[in-house]
Amino acid sequence: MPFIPHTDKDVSQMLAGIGVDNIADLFDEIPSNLRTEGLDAIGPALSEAEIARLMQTRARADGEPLCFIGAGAYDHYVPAAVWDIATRGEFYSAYTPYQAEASQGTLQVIYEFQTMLTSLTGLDVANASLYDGATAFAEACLMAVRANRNNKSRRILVPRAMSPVYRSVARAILAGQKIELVELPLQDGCSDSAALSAMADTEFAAVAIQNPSFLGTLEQVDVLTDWAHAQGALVIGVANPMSLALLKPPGQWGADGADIACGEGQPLGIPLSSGGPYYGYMVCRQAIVRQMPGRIVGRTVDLEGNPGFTLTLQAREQHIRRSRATSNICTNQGLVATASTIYMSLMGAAGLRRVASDCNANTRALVDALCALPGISRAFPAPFFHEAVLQLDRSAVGALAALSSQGILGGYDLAADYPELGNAILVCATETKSAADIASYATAAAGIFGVAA
Amino acid sequence: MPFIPHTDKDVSQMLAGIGVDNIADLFDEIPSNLRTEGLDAIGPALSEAEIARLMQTRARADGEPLCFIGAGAYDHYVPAAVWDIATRGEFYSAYTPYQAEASQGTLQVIYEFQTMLTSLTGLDVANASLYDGATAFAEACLMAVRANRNNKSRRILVPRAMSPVYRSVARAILAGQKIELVELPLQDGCSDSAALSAMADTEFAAVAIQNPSFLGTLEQVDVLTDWAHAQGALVIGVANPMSLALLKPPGQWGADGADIACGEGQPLGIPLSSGGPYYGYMVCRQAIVRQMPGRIVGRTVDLEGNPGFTLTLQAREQHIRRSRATSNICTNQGLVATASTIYMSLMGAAGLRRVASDCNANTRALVDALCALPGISRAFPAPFFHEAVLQLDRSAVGALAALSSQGILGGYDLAADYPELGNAILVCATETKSAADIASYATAAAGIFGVAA
Amino acid sequence: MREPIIFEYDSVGRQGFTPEAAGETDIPAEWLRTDVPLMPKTSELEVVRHFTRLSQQNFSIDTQFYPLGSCTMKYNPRVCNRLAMLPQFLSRHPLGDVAHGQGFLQTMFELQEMLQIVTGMQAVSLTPMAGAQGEFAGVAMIRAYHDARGDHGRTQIIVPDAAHGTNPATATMCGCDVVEIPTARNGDIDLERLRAVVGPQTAGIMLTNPSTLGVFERQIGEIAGIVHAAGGLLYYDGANLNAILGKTMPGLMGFDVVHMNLHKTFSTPHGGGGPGSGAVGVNERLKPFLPVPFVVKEGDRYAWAAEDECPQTIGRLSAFMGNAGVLLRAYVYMRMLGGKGMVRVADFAVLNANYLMSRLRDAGFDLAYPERRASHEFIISLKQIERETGVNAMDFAKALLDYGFHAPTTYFPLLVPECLLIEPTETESRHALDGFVAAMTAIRDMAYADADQVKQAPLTMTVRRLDDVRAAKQPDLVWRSGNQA
Amino acid sequence: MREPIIFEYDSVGRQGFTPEAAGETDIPAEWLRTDVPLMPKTSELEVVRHFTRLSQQNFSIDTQFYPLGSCTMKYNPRVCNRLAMLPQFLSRHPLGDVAHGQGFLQTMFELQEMLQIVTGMQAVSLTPMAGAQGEFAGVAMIRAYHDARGDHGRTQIIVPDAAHGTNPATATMCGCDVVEIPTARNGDIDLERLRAVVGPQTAGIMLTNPSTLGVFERQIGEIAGIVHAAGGLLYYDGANLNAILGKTMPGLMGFDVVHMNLHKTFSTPHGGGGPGSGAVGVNERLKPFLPVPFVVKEGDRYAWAAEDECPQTIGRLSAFMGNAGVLLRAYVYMRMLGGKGMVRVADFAVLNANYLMSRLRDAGFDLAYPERRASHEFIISLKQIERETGVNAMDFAKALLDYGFHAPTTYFPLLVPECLLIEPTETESRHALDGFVAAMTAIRDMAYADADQVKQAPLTMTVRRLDDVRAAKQPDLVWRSGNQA
Ligand SMILES: Cc1ncc(COP(=O)(O)O)c(C=O)c1O
Ligand SMILES: Cc1ncc(COP(=O)(O)O)c(C=O)c1O
Repeated sequence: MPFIPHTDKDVSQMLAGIGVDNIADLFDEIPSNLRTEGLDAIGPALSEAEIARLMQTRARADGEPLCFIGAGAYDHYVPAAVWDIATRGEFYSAYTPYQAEASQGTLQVIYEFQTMLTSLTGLDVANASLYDGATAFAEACLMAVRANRNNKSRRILVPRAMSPVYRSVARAILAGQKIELVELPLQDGCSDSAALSAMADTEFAAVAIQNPSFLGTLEQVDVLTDWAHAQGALVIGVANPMSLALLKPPGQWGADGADIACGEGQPLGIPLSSGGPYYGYMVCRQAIVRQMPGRIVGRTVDLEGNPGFTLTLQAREQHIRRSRATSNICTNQGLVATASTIYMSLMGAAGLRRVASDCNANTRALVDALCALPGISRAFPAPFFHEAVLQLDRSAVGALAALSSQGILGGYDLAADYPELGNAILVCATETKSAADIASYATAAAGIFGVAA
Repeated sequence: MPFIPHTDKDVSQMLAGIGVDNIADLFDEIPSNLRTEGLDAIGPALSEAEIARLMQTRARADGEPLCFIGAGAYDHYVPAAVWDIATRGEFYSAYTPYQAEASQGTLQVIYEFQTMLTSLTGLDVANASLYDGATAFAEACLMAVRANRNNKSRRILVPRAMSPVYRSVARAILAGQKIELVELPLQDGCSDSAALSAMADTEFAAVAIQNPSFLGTLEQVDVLTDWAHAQGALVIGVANPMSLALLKPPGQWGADGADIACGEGQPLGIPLSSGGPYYGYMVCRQAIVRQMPGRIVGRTVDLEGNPGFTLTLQAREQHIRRSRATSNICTNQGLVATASTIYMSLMGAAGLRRVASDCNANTRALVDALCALPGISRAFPAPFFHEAVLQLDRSAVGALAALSSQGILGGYDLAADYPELGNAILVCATETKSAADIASYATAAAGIFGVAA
Repeated sequence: MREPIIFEYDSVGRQGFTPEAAGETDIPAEWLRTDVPLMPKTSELEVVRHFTRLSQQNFSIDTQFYPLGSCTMKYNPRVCNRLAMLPQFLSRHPLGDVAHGQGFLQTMFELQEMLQIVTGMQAVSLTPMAGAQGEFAGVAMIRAYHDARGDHGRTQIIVPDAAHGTNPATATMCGCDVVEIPTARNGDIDLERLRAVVGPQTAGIMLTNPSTLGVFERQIGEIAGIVHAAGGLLYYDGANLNAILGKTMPGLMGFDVVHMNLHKTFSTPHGGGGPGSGAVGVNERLKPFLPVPFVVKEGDRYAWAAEDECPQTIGRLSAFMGNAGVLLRAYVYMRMLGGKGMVRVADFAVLNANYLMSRLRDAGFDLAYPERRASHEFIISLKQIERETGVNAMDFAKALLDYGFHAPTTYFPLLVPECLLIEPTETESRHALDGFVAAMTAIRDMAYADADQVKQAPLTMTVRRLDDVRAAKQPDLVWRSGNQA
Repeated sequence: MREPIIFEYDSVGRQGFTPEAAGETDIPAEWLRTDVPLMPKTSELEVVRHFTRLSQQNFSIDTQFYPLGSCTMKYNPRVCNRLAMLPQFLSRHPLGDVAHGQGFLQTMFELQEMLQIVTGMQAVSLTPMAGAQGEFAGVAMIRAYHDARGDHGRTQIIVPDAAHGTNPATATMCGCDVVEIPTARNGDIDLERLRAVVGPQTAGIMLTNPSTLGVFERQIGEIAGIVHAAGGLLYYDGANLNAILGKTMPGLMGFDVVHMNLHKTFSTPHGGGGPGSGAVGVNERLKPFLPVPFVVKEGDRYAWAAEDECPQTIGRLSAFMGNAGVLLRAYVYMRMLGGKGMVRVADFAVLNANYLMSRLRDAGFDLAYPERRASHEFIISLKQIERETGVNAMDFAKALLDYGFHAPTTYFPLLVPECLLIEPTETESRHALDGFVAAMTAIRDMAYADADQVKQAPLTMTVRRLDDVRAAKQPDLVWRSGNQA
C-alpha cells in the first residue's frame, strides 16, 4: 500500500485497542445518507516507475524552447546548489517554525532573508514572504490604506505602466473592501507625470510606482514619489529585485523614499516553472511594521542568554487576531524564500550586479539586432532595464506563432493589455542568452520579416 | 575565482604571516628546470551556466533509446528516494570513516549493507564493496588462492559461460601473480559438466560458477559445487544479486554451499550510467574472512558501553599491512553501496522478488514475441533468468544497427565473444519494459526480419 | 555549535558563484544605485556549509514524527519533487505558447478533474496559492453570487468559534462581517444559535468538517438546510479532507464551494511554511464566478480559460496560475494513490488517530471529546495536569522535542483549555505512535515528580527555551554589523 | 538519540516502494530459493527518515572543515553532481550503440586530452576506478614493457618508506618484490640508498611528489637519472597533484607513467569511501600497454579503442570503462576551472598549507620539516606533547571533533612519530584555518592542564570513543535478530 506502513497484525491489534471490529466502524459518525462508495472514478494507482515515465513523456512533449519572454517572470540561471540544499528533507518537509527551538534552521534562514531584502530595497523591515508579486502588491495596497495617517482615502493611484496582471489581481482582492484603483495614464511607455496636476485635489491612500515598469522602461521615480508624499499619500514601490542590484532602490526614491516596497521574488533563484511557486516580497519602514501582513522572524535570546530566532509580532496575524488580523495569510512561500536566500548568498552583491548588467546588455543587443530588420522598431525612446517594447509592422500573433514553431518564444504580445500600442511585443534577453541565441532569434525573425507584411 | 574564497586582503596577510612576498615564492623548492608556465592549453573557464548548457546539449544528443541490452548492466527502475538521500552532502562529501565517532552514519549504513548482502547470498560476512563485479571476481580468485588450505594450486577453473569481460579483467589482474584461468567449455549455453571428468586429476585453487550465466542460462550449480569441493577446490559463486531474490543463493549451492560469492551490485539501485560507478560485492564464509580484501565494518561499544560502529579487521588492509595486504584497494565504491542499501531497504525482500519475477516474465514475453518472427529463434533450451540468446538468420551487426536507428537497443552482439554461436544476440527485458515496449521491439524487428535475409 | 549569521562570514571580495563577466549598461546615472546592498560575501563552500548546517537544526517529517494537528504532516514522497523538477517543467515560461505546454496543461486539466471527483463538486480552479487564498476565493465567489442576483445586503459570514483563524480573517478581507457561533459540549455546532443568527444579511457560513475539534459534524445536513433556507451559501474549509477521502464528499454534505489544502491532503511539502496550494471547487451555482485562469480541453488540445471567456469571474488571484510546481507534485501523488489508495489514506489516518487517542486515554490523559470518534486528529486537554503541577501544554510541547518528537498543535482551538491537537497521519507506523505515548507518559510522570525539570525543556536542541516577549518588545528583525542578540 | 538498525524497524509485510505486480516465473523449482532473505521491512517514510538521520551523524566537507592529509577534501561542487546525473547520462547503457553516445564519448575524449595536458603525458586511459587501481595499471604496464623487451628479470619495485600503503600493496599484486628505501632527515629521498638498490632486477620506482611528507622532492631529476640509467621506469602517484597544477608536471620530472586521483585533485566526491577514479597517463614508451578501453576520435566521430586494436595492452581493468559518472563530474569541474583556475588551485592550496603551517609553528607546535616549504599539506609531530602529557595524536584527533573539525590524517606517514598530516585545500577560507589553530591550541593547553579530559574526547558525537580492540577480537559484522552490541 503506497505510503502506509501498517501490517495486518498492526491493524488488528490497533482495532482491538480501540475496541472496534474494523476500520469502517471508525466512520460511524458520518450519517449514512452522506456516505460515498470509494473513489473508483480516480482510476487505478500507478507505480512510481509508471508515473515517472508518464511525467517524463509529458515534460519531453513540452520541449525547451528558447525563451525571450519576460513580462513578470524571468529566465535566470539558478546554480545547482540552490535547490539541492533547499530541497533537503529538513527544509522541504518541515512546517512553519511554531516550535522555535526545533526550527532554528528555517528561522535563521528567514532572518537572513529579511536582512537581504531590506538592504536590497533600502527599507527597514521585511516579512517572510507572501504568495507572489501580484498578491504582494494587493497586500501593500491594503496595508497602505490601514497605515496612512494623513487621510482615510480608499483610493490608490496606479500607473497604467504597471503590470496589468498585478492591477487585475489587486482589483480582485481589493474589491470586497471597496478600495479603488485609479489609473495614472501612459505616455511614451512611462507614467505621464503631466497628468498628476489634474489629480492634485484627489486624496490617495497611496501611489504605486513600478520601476522598471511592466513595459521595461525606467520611471520618473523621484518625481512621482515626491508628488505622492506632498499629497499625503504613501508610496508603494514595486520592483523586480534583480534590477535593484543596479538601480536605485525604493527606499531611496525621491526625498524620503517609498514607504512600502514589494514585488516578485522569482528572479532571485526561482525557476520559471509555469508560473510558480514564486514568492512575493514585502518590505516597509519601521514605523508601519505593525500593519505588515505575513510572518516575521526576530532574533532574541534563550534561557541561557544565547541568541536564537523565533516568529514575532504575531499579534498582526490571523491565528492570534482572527478577524482583525492584517491579512488572512497563513501558509506562505517559505521554501521558495529559502531557495532565494541561498541564491542571493551564492551571488553576493557583485554577482547580482553582474547578472543585472548582463540582462541589460543582452536585451540591448537583441533590440539592436531585431530593429535592424525591416518592420521592427523600438516603440519608446525611454531607457530600459532588461525589457523593451518592439513595434511590428504586422500581427504579433502571427509573428510569435511563426517563431514558436521554430522553437523560439519571441516575446509577449501586448495587444490584449495595451490595445493602444497596436502590434507590439515585449521582449527580454536575460543573462542566460548567448550571442548565438540572440543571433538565432534575429535569423528566424529575418525569415519572417524579410517578407513584406 | 571559482571555489577559492580568499580576498586580496586575506592573501596579503597570509603571505605576511608566512614571511614571503608572493605566492610564487612558495614554489621555490621546485627546481627551475622543472617549472611550467601555466596550463593555458586547457582553455578558458566556463561559468556554471555555460557548462550546464554544454552538458545538457551533449546529454540530449545521446537521447534515451529503449534499451534491451543487459550483458552485465541492467536497466532497473530506481526510486527517487535512493539518490536523493545518497547524494546528501553528509554522505556525498565525507571520506572513509577513519574517525569512527564522526562517521557513524556511513558506518551504520555499511553494517546494514553487509547484513543485507550476506543474507542475499546466504554466506557469513560481506565487505564494504569493491570496484565492480569484474574486479570483485578477480579479487575472489586471489582470495581463493590464499585461502585454499587443501592445495597450493594457482589454477582457477572458469566456465566459458561466465562473463567474457570478467574473465578478461581477471586475466589482466591475475597475470602478475601467475594465476591461470582454465576454461570449462560450453554446451548448449551452459557449462559442460561432462567435461569435468577429464579434469579430475588437475588441482584447482577454486572453481568459479556464474549463475545465471552470462548467456542468461541457469547452471547446474549443485553438481558443479559438489564436484569442486570433492576436488579440494573452493567455490566462487558469481551472481547477479537481483536474481538472488528468486534463485537459490551461492551459500546454498550443493551440499556445502559456495565459499565466496561475488558479483556486480549495479542491479540493486544503481543507474546504468555508461558503466559506472557501480560496485562489486564480496561475501564469504566466516572461516576465511581474514583473507577478504576491502573494508569491513563491525559493531562494538563505546566508553559508556553504548553500541557504535567502526572499521575493523584492518590488519588485512594496505594501510596497515602494506606489501602483505590482502589487496591494494583503498578507495572503494562507498556512495554507490550506500545508494544500494537504501534501494534494498525500500524494496524489501518482496519488492526485490517482484522485480526479479517481472524481469523473467518480460524477457519471456520478448523472446516469445521475437521468436514468432521468421529468422529469429532461441539458441538454447535451458531455462533462463532474465536474459536469453537469440539466433538470427542474418548479421547481428546489421539488425542491431537498424533497430538502433529506430531508437531501440536490441541486444548485445555475441560475435566477438562467442564466434562459435554464429549470428547471435543476448536480449534482456527488465521490469521497466512495458508490454508496449516489447511490442515496439517486435514491430521494429518484424520490419527488419520480414524481409528475407 | 552555533552557526554564525551568514553576514558574519563576511570578507570583502568573496563570492560563491561566478557568473560570466559583466556587460556594460547604458542606463543613465540618475537611475543607478550608488550604494552596494548588504549581501553575503561567502564562498560557495561556505554557503553550502552554512545552509546545510542550518537545515540540520530543523525538525521535519523526514527526520521526526511530526503530529502537528490540522497540518497533516504526512510523508512527502521524494518522487513528487523529482518529477515536478524535470528540466522541461522548470524551464517552462508561464506565458509560453501553449503549443509548448500541452504536457503541462493536460496534467493540470486532469488534476482539476480528479479534485472534482474527490470533492463532489462541478468545477475546480487551481489558482489559489494556499488554503487562506482558497478561502478568499470561496468567500469572494459567495459575495459575487449574491451581488449578481442583486442581493446586496448579504454581508455576514458565520464561523464557528473553533474555526481556524484564516476563516474570520478571510471574511474580513472580503469585506464581510464575522458572526461567531459557539460549539456545543459534544463538539457539534449549537444549532439553536445558528438558527438565531441566520437571516437576509447572511452571505454564508464557513465550516471545516471534520471540524478543528477532531470530530465529524454530524448535523451537517441540518446546517446546510438552515443556511440555504436563509439564502446563504456554505463554504467548506478542506484542511481536514484527509479524514474523509472516499467516505463522504463536501458536495454531498451540501457545500457550495470548497478549498483543498493540497499541501495537506495531497502531500505536497510544507517547506518550512509554504508554498501550498488551495485549489477551489464549486457547484453549478458558483461556476460562473470561479477565479481564472483554469484549463479547458478543446478537442484534444488544452488551453487556458481567462477573463474574457468568464465575464462573471471574481478575477485573477495570482500573477500566473498559482503554484504550478506544487500542483505537479499533488498530481503525481494522486496518481500514485489511485482511487483505492485515497480511500486507504482516510482509513489509516483515522485508524491512527483513534488508536493514538485510545492509548492516550488509557494512559490517563483527558480527551476533549471522550464520547466521540476521532477523525484524523483529536484533542487532549492538559488542564488538570496544569492545575496540579503547573506544567502546561507549552511545557509538554517543549519536552516532547527532547524525546525526538515534534509537538502537536498547542492552544488551538482556543475553546479547549491547555489543549494539544494531535494528528498522526496515515504514514506513521504503530511503532511511532507507541513511542509518542511513552514520551507523553514519561513527561506527565516527570511533571508530577519534578515539574521544574519539565519547565527546563528543551535541553537537546541547539537553543534553550526562547524569550518570545523580548522578541516582540525589542524587535531585532534585521542583522546589522555589530548588533548582538 | 540512537538510530536503530534498520532491521529493528522490522514488522512483517511492510515495504517502502511498491513495484508493479509480480509476473509469474517459469523457472524450475530446483533453481528457486526457498527461504526469504533478511531485508528491511520498512515503509518509504521510515527508510527516508532512517537514512536521513544517519547522514546527520557524519562529518563531511559540506558540514565541517576536513583537513585530512593526503585526501584533498576540497569542496565538491553541487553542479558536477547535477550534470553527471542528467537523465540521459544516467540511462545510457555502457554497451549501447555509440551512435547514442557521441555526447558522452566526446566528453570522455576531451577529459583524456585535458589530463594529458595537466600531467605532461602522451596518452591517458580513464578506466582505473581509484588511485590504487591506477597504480596497478601503472606497475602492470611497467612489467609489460620489460616483458615485451624480453627483460624478464626486472621484478623489483622500489618505494620510499613514506609511501602510501597502496604502493607496496600494488607492487605485490603485480607479482613484484618491494624494496623500501629510507627518507633523509630533510624529507628528501636518501640518494645513496637508492643508488645501492637499483640494478638489473629493478622494474621501477613508485614516487609521490610532493611526497606524503608534504614536501617537494627536490632531487627528482637525479632520481629519474639513477632509475632510468639502471633500466627501471618511474611511476608517479598522483595523489598530491593538487599542489603542482600548472607549476610542474610529472612528464617533465621524468616519470613514465602517472595515475591521478580525480576524487582528490578534480574534486569528485569521496562518498564516504568512494567511488573515485584513478585515470592513468603514460609517455610514448608505455603507450602500447595502456589499459583498454579508451576513446579515440575518428574524423568527427568518437569511438572506443579496445583489445583488438591494442595488441600489447595490459587488458581491461573494469567490466566497462571505469567510473563513468565520476569522470563526468571531473570533466565539469575541470572545464569550470579552465587553465588559469587550475593554476590558482595549486597557488591557494599551497598558500593555505604554508599559512596554516606557519601559524601552528608560531603557536608552538613542532613541524616535521621545519626548514622546508609545505606543499599543499604538511606534518606536525605531537611527540613532545605526548611525552610530557600522555596526550597523543589520536587524542588530538578525537578532541578536534568536539571543536567541529574533522581530524587530520593521523599516524601516517609512519616515519614521523605522533604525526598529524594536515591538508587544508584551497577551498577553505583563512577564517576556517584560524579556527583550526585556535582549536589545536586549546587542546594543547588542556593537555597540559588536564590530560584526562582530552582523553575523554569526543563528548559531542553520537557515540563516545569506540572500542576498536573489541571490534577486532569479537567481530560483529552482521546484524542478527536478538544480538546486541
Ligand atoms: C483548518 C484550517 N483552515 C485553513 C488553514 C489555512 O491554510 P493555509 O495555511 O494553506 O493558508 C489551515 C492551515 O493551517 C487550517 O488548519
Ligand atoms: C598518496 C596516496 N597514494 C595512493 C592513494 C590511493 O588512492 P585510492 O584511495 O584512490 O585508491 C592515496 C589515497 O588514499 C594516497 O593518499
